Amino acid sequence: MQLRVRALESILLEKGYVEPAALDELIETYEKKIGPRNGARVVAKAWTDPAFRKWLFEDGTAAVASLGYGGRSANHLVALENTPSVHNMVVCTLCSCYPWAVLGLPPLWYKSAPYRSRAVAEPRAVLREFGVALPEDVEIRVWDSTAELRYLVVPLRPDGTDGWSEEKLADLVTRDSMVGTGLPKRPGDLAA
Amino acid sequence: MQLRVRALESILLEKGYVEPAALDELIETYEKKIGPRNGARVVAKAWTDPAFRKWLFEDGTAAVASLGYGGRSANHLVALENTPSVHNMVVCTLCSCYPWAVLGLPPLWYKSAPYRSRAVAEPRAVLREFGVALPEDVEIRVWDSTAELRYLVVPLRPDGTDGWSEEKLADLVTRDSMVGTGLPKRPGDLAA
Amino acid sequence: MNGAADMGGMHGFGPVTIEPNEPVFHADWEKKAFALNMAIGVANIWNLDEFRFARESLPPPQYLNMSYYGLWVATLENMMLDHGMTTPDELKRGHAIEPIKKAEQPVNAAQVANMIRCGSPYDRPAGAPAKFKPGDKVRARNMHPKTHTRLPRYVRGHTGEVVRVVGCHVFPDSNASKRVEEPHWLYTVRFEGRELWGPDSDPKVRVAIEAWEPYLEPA
Amino acid sequence: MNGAADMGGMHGFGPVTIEPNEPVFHADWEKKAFALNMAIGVANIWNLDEFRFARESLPPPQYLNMSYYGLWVATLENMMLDHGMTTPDELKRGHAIEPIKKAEQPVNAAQVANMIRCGSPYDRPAGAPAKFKPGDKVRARNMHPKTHTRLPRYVRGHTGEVVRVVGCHVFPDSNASKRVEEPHWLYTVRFEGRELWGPDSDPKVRVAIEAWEPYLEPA
Repeated sequence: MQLRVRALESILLEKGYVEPAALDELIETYEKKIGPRNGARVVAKAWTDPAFRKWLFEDGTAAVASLGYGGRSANHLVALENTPSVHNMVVCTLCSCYPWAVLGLPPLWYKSAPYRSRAVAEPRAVLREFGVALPEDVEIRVWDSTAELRYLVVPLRPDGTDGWSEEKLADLVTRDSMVGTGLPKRPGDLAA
Repeated sequence: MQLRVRALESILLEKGYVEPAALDELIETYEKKIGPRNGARVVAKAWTDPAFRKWLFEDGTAAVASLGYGGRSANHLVALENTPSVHNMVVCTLCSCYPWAVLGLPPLWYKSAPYRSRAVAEPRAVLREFGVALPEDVEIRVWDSTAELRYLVVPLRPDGTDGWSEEKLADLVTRDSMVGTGLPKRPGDLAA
Repeated sequence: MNGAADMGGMHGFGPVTIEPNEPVFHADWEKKAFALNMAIGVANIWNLDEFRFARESLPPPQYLNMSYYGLWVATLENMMLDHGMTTPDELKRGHAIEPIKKAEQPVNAAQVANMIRCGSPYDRPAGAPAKFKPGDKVRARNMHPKTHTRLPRYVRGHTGEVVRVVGCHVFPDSNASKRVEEPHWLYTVRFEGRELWGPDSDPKVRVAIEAWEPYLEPA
Repeated sequence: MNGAADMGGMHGFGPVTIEPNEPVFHADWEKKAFALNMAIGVANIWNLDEFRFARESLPPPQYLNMSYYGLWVATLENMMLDHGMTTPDELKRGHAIEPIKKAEQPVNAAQVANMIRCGSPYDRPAGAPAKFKPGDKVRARNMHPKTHTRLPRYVRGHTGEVVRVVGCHVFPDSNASKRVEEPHWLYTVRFEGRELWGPDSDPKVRVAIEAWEPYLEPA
């Protein structure tokens, strides 16, 4: 595969389709700059700022843009609200659609056949494999990203975080908790 | 694969699960003794003997047994009658069920993903790949062998064969014409 | 199960490749793979439905990349491992490893010849009258068991017509998962092509499957 | 198309494998595969839906056996071949072969940065009012185009409820096969798990998809 990619790169550069700096820009951006920390900041703000929270669920794209996130893979962003009785979980059964602007590039499992095939049919079993055991009476809402909408799950704010700063709260927000395959860390997890 | 099969054979023989002669019997039978010639004899008889033809469509298993064919993969044999307005075609989308007793073991294409996936959804296009161009108004009936019934297509008797013996007629009956992916040879084809 | 084997209606596999004057087997190992599987079948350590389930349970990437007899080989290995008839070590070494636990009685040529001659009928006495009759409209249930089933995905939820009451036959779903025959009435059910594939599809196509009574509901 | 990519509801792929502390890329070639595809996307020689269609058109045995970025590489090769941007010979040699037909203008870093910052919205002005509103019961059509579609097989024929009128969006089916945006109203449609997977499935599961108006009919 390495050789095949090198061939493609050589041909595209030699023929003048792309400039090397364009490639560097892409790699640098998605490897270093854009990642789940963006989404964590959105979630933490939604946990602390009721007006922002309301805006986020009404118009996710605009609310998230106000924090400086958006563009590629988040032109149509929808935030999903977890409640004590509803858990949201995101998948793209057809390919690998994922809200890059707030979560970065998706992990392998998100793009894998086991996740894509099973998330829509037996999400509770999949969640158990992620170590998430939801009570049977919690409804699971699975969102299959078949269009250019991108979903961000806003998990429940953990107990014991009263008065925490946004910054500190953001440390609790894991990538998986924003895809819906995990829960946020608890205050005790941070110490560890 | 050769090594893996040799391993299985050695282990099964060494542990006394099977005798070598049992393997020889199987290979000899299906490589040499049972093949589409059996089915061709059935079809030729159905073309010439109206009582047999009637019996064949009423109770395929019994009628075929009367010619000495049956047993494995033909305990429940159903003959399908092609007419000028109906063409029958057999597939096993789930695996490779096939009427061994009258046709022998199936060819590769019958067991292949292209045939299994497409025969039920676009049989006319599949037939064209076999060189069979049916008029658009001919109904195609596809039979997906999901149980232990096995199907034998009885194609239309070619024109220009009046007075032919069963033996000679059988030479016109190809394997594919009994699966429904072909038509019988015509008298002119035999000379060639 | 909704495995790779259930491929009716899928796209992307390309044209049908037809080999002129195809031999019965393409290599000696294919003969042996065929014969070993058939012979051990006679020993009745597992039934045909269990074997089919094991085969379709191969992960799709593997199932779709193996040759036909390659699938038989992989399945036989798995079955023998599952039934304690061999070990990964033995398969690697290619021989039985001492101490050898012998089979009670080897399958012999006469048994095999008998199996070929007689087959194994799947019809059984009925415990109840058939629920449907020819002409009845039925709907294939929308079911997605992870276990073995012979109801292909492409008919599920669709409405067809009973064209033949076949008889009362061994129920593969039970035979594969519980080794219990649990016979049920079996029907040939015919579907209009357009019912299965939508209004744009060929109007002169009909597709028939065999369906056991538990696969069907009145439509 | 009913390709290998449309895998919702399939069995047999095994458990989800989670890699702790997973890096963004697992090898340098992955970075390049990603960056080349993204950069060339900016040149707009093909659109995203054409790229997706090319990817899902890889034969299932191949699709299911390649790594994620491996699929991107194979698809990029195919697209470049299809568009006359390279030849099998060049791919083999790993270099452009004289005489070189130069691209009009190379994609540069500023264009890429702009694409990342701005993305590409898919909403378009509507030419007609939306046919459905939240609360409407709709059925996903039973359609099986061989061309690109974003209506997964597992919802086809099933009834759900419109929960959101998203807007009027570029229609991927047309954008992929004709390079025509042909915008249609887009809806979020929610299905009960039991409607999709049968009465034995989890009663507390609901699955939502986005569906363009041509995918839906009133139920």
